[in-house]
Amino acid sequence: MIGLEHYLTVAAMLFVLSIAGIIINRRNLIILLMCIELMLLAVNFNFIAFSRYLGDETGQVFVFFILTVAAAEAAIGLAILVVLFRNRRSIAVQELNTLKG
Amino acid sequence: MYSYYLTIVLAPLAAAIVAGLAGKQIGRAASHWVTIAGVGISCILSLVVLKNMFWGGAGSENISVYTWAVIDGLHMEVGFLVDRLTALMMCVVTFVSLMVHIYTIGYMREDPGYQRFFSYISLFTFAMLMLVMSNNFLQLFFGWEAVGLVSYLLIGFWLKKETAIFANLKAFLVNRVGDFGFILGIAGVVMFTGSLDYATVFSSADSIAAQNIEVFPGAPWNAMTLICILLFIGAMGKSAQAPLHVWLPDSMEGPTPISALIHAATMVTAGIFMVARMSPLFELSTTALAVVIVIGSITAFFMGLLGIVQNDIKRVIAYSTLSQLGYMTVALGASAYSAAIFHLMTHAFFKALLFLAAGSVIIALHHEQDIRKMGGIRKYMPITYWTSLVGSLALIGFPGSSGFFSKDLLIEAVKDSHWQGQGAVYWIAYLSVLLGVFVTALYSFRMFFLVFHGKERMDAETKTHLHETPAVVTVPLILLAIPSAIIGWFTVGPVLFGDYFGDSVFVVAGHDVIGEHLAATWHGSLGLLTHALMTPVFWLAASGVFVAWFLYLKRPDIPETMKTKFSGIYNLLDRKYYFDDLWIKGFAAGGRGIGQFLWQKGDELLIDGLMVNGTAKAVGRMAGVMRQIQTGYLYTYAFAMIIGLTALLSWLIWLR
Amino acid sequence: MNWMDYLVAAPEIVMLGLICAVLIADLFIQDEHRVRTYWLSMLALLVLLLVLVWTGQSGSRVIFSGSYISDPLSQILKISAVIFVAISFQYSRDYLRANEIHRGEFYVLGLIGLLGMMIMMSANSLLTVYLGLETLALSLYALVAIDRNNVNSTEAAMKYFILGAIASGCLLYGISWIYGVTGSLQFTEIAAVLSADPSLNSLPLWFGLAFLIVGIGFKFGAVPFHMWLPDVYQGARTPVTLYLSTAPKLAALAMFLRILVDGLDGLHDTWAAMIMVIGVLSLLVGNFVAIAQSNIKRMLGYSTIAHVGFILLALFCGSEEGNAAALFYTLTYIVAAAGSFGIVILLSRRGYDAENLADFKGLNARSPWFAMMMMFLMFSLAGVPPFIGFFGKLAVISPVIDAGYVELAVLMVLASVVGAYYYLRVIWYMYFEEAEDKAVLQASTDTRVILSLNSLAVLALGIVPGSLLALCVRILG
Amino acid sequence: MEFLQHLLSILIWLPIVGGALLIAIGDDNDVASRRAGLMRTAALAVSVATFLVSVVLYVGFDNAATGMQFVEKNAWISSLNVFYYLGVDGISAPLILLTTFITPLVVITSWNTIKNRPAQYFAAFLILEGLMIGVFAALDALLFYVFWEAMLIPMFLIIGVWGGKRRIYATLKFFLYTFLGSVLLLVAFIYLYAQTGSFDLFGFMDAPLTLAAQKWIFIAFLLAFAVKVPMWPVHTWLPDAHVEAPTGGSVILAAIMLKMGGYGFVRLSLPIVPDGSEYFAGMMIALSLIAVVYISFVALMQKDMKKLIAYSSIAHMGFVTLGLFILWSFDGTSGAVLGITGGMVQMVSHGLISGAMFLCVGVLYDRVHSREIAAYGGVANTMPIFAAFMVLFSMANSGLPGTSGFVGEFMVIVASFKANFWYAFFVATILILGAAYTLWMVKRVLYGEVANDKVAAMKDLNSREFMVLAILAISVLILGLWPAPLIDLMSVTIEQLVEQVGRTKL
Repeated sequence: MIGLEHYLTVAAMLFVLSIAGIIINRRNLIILLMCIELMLLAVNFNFIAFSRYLGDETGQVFVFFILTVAAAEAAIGLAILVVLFRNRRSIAVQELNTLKG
Repeated sequence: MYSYYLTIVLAPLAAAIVAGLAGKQIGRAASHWVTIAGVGISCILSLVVLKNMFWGGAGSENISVYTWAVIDGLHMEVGFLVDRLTALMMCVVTFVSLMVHIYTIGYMREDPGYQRFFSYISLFTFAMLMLVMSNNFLQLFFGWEAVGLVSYLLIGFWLKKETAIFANLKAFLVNRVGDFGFILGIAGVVMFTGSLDYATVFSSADSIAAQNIEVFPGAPWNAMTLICILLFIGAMGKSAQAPLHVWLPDSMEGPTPISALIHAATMVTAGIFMVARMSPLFELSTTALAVVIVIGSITAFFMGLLGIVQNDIKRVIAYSTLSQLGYMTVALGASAYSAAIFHLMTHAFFKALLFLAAGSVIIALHHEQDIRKMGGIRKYMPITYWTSLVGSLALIGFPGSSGFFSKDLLIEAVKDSHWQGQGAVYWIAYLSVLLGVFVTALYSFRMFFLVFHGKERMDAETKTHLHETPAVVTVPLILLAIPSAIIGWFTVGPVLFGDYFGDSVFVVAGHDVIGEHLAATWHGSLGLLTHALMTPVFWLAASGVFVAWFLYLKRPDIPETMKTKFSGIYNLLDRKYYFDDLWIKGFAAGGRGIGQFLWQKGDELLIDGLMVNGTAKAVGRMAGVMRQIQTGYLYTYAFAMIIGLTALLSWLIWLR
Repeated sequence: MNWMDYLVAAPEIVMLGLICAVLIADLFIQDEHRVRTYWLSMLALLVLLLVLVWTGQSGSRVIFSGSYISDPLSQILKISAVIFVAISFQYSRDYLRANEIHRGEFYVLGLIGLLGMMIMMSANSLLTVYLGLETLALSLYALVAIDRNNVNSTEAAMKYFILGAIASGCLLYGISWIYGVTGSLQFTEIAAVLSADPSLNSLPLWFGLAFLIVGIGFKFGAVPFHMWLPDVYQGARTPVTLYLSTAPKLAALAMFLRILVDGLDGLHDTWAAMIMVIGVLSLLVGNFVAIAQSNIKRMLGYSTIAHVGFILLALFCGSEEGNAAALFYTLTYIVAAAGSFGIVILLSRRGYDAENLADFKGLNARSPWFAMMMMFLMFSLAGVPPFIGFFGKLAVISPVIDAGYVELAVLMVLASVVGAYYYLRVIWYMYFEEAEDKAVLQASTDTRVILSLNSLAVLALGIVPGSLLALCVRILG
Repeated sequence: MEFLQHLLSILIWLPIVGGALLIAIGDDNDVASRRAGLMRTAALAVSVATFLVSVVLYVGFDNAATGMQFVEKNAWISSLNVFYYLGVDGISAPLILLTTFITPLVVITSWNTIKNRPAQYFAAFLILEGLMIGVFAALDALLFYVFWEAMLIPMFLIIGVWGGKRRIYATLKFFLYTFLGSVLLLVAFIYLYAQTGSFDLFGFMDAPLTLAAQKWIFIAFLLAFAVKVPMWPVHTWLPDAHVEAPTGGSVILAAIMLKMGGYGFVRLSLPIVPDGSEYFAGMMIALSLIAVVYISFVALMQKDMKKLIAYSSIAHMGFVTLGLFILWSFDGTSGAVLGITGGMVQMVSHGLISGAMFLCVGVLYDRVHSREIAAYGGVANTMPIFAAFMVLFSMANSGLPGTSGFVGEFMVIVASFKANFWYAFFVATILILGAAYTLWMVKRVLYGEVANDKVAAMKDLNSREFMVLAILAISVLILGLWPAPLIDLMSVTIEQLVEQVGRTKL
């Protein structure tokens, strides 16, 4: 029987995975964006699991909001990515360090 | 009399201010007249005061002028205590000062600082009067320091002269060493009596003597002993007692009138006066008196010896002054205060006379001071010759001269002062004063012969216009010669045996050698005179003169050979027992060394370098390190966030 | 749910309408008349201000089934936010015009950001907080990148975006846990549940709490979630930095007060410890690293971190005067921050950003007045009396000592001594050094006036700090 | 009388407003210009007006009255229970008078020697004056602290803008050093506020405190005040600040700012934490004696006149702290009163003397533009009048009776002898060392042959310099010959203080 804790575990794994992706990946910003999406998915997983468990819909409503915001976020993220690429001709993370110290 | 006293004190001050501030405007003549007038007035009034005391039988007066400050219970006032002791001092001071004023007109004629000089010496007179007329310790200290200040200014009067400005700094600092003790003594007095006023303090003297103070834990000292010794340290500074004597010879760099007034007649005797004034305190501490007597004898004998090897005419006299001050101190130590003061008075006259005479010679030789370049001046400068003969005879105590009476009785007093016991102290004192007589005679007449007799060693050019000095110089000489010659004869009786001082000096019964021993054998001046030939004093003096004559007129080669033979001793004397080296190379240089060390190593290196700027540097370096964390890489940033998160989580899970 | 409720939310609703109006109007304005957009948005802000004052009431009203609250706190926060947004628009106008980035978007995004802040300030449920937060964040990302052709700006924007996304991800994750444990998103309910059942006050909830704190800390820019801040402050064009460093701090404060104080007050002793550590770290890192900076925007960025440390240390006490102090401190801080960035903008000219400390050399010779203004601001930031910054410090330290943390208070003041150094360095450059370029500053009259008023406020408020402090105490007392 | 009720406020705000006006008048680096002239005159007028007001204060001050006079108390920050609370007693009145007396002299000295931004310069001094008076008059801890800190700002600028070569190092050091000292004062105040619920100083004085608390508070106070005094070993900012500051700055610094420390001890440390002070009294005495002896030796070796005088200031301030902290070494009170009175007198007199000494150096500096002793020699030949003044002040500095320098030192020495022979012994060494370093400098600077052409070319004092030095000389002499008025001014307050400190708070 698959209970709440299993869902939470999966969500946590997804979350950690996304974070790991962000930290480890040094080549491509796109991957970062994907990782962020993954993170949000993990959160959604949590919410739905809880909402189901609690028998309360607010959680699922929340998920819809998250999805919309995520879309907007992705849009902005890609926009910034584009201008960045226009300016630097590269989207490599390890080259993104003119501002430091 | 109150108005008298005020006038006596303020007249010179006013004169000094006028001459000092308006000197340029009113001109040279005006400024010497105004100062002479000022001092003249106070001299006359002082004589009046003395007369009233002496013949008018006026008692002592204790007047408060104004309250300086009151801090709960401790009254600090400015006021006068005029008794017979004071009156005598006032006359001596003002008279000598007046003479010096007049003499200065001639001596300083060409000097650009003419007005300044007059204002200084008037100021000095004021300060000295404040000192002697004070009725409390505060004002005493004021006068004490003020005379020091003026002496500082006057020694350095020719401020372009390197030796002079060295000498005046030295004089001031050495005096400060004395004052250091002195002010502590005063503080002690306040501690034990809660007052600065003589009357109050003296009245509670016994209570002080009854108490102890633990300067070193576990070793209680008698409070009176401590206080008296501290006060005496002050006296040692002012009255140039060994080892604080080193400033006096150098102070001869000042103009001669100053040497006469300040460094012979008046200021240097302030210490003697002070101790006599404090007799009610000193009398209660035999230990202190023993210290006094020892220091005095050392000064009296050994400083005299130094006079023999000096070649600067003024320095010879300076050393003789040291030795004479030693005599007075010994007398103080022997509780023969009146004898000390009496010798102080006579010494004031004949020593001033000698200095002025020397000055006269110096002018005549165009500021040549080396006695080896003199000789045979007698026939050129008769007045100076005779007056300085009088002075020298008085100095060696030639029977009948003022010096004879004072010194003879002083030695007698020391001889009979058995209360110290027959111990070392007694013999040190007695022998040193006795042998001192021979030494005195030797160096005085060595100088006298070398200057006035023998072959003329000055160069021809000087000789051509070598002549007697003008009246402004010679008149004071004569006026001083008279008392130097005769004053002893008249005053010795009343002053020493007529109980002149009365209650102004206090002697514990059993200490009073004069009152108890000498008085018994006293048959008047004539009697003393007739006995003169029987005393060793006379013969010692005579032999001294003879030796001087033999060595420096008859066989001048002998001293030279001796110099080489006993070079060791000679150097010891020549280097003044290495006291100067002790002070200059020892303490002065040592102090500078300490200063340098504390500054460079303490302040600059340790405190500032290490602690202050070190901290600043550390902060800066830390900042530099910390900013390295901000690498600029996104993954570092994210990583930091995650580290933070995990830290929080782990704290929650394990530590909470 | 009646129409009166909408009235309570009038500010946000009106704001939304106005934004759309400005946005549309802006479409029809040619670039050379772009300044009209400025005036329009100023007008919009004015209207908004009026609405806020009109709808202001003493009590607190909760509407929209408990997800929106309007109370004095939200009132004061919103009003000040509006004012500071207006000020930053004002300072920015000439600069933007001079640097050919004078686009309508700047104002529109600014206004949207403001809307986001207002929502956060009125949030009464975690959902509302999240929405407000994202509204603000997304517009800020865009604002930072507003100068498309500027390498630094875009890099800053990228960093800001990624890290911001991570932060909001963490926040959401935390929210999900809180929701899971308490079964609710509304602060009042959460609080009620917690007080009803103390057994909930346990690891799962704390787990969520930690994630929430990451989100809040990021918004504040507190160590170790501060890494974005210096880069963004430096990379963004100065007007954006100005905008970034003022009003959003209020929003962050609101977020803290709403979530941790209104909602999770039951967990106070749990989050207090975390906040204290974070606060102390921010204090130290901010002050120390600022010393090593040569770029004034970056330096001010680090100084912000240090000030955030102060704010957090006031909040960690959990006492009413602590919260009041935090509010007071935030206000005093952003007054000074607005002024100093205003001066930085003033120093910049066409095609040249006065970003380096060295650009302040000899300012006293170039413009004694503004040099003095900058001096006031710097001393205020350094917390030297009689400037308002000092009273901020005072207000913060006294609850800390009340709470019995004297050592902490000592640490705070010592850190502020370290901090004083880099503020003094600005004054030193302005007054003790020779100017490299003697060019006189030119600025439009209104900028001069407002900037002067802003800077003088630092002094005036310092001489009579009573009323402002009393206000803060009354609101949170 | 309305005017009298706000006398202190007038004293504080008149110069501050005046300073603001000067800034409003604006600058003109051409000293000859009309505007510069107007500005100078305004500055002088304001400072003199302030002095006159303070004279009213002196006349209206009642020596016999215990407690505060000219009290003003209005709510300032109600929510923190802070008051705008002013008042003077026998301890603050003399220092206020000193402040108002020195400032006009400073204005006159800098009349046209300041070529760069004179308006800001004078404004800084006027504002500084107001703030310093505020420190002496404040009876509310927070108000006190505000003035105390704000005071740093003008001084920071004075040293930094118009100072010498290493001015930036010096002024930053000055600011951070003193700032570091005073922040802990703030913590202590807030702690006391937490205890008493207000910042009222008298509330602090009445508050019962445990010994532990008192110790900590004392240490906090100590850091603040010891840095200002300054006491060894936190004195190293002073020489740098003095050396680099412009003449006027050095004068104010030495004459008044250093007194803040001593004032702080008297006004705060002793009455608020009597037991703490007693606990640390031994250490304080030791530090004071170190200050006197150690620093005097250091002063001896200085090559820079200003540095020498700065060090001598530290040494002389040692008397102040000693006078204050021997308080517990007596069975009776008499010594205590004597000591504190001595300390206070020393503060005032040192204000005049060190100020005068710095002015003398300033006179030399204006002519030769060097502070090195070695750059001079035989100045007395070319500047006799100046030499007379300098010798006078040097004598005063080495504590010659008849000058104000002697009064305080004498009292402290006498009092400390009562306390312990060795205190007196060490502190009295200043007689020797003080004379040594001062007069050695005098010898090297004033006496001897004219050292070089620069010295040969020196002109004697101009009328303005003469006036300033003469005024100071006269006041030094008057205080020395008749200190009674000054002492009567404070005796009642001090007796009260001693009585209050005697009571333990445990």
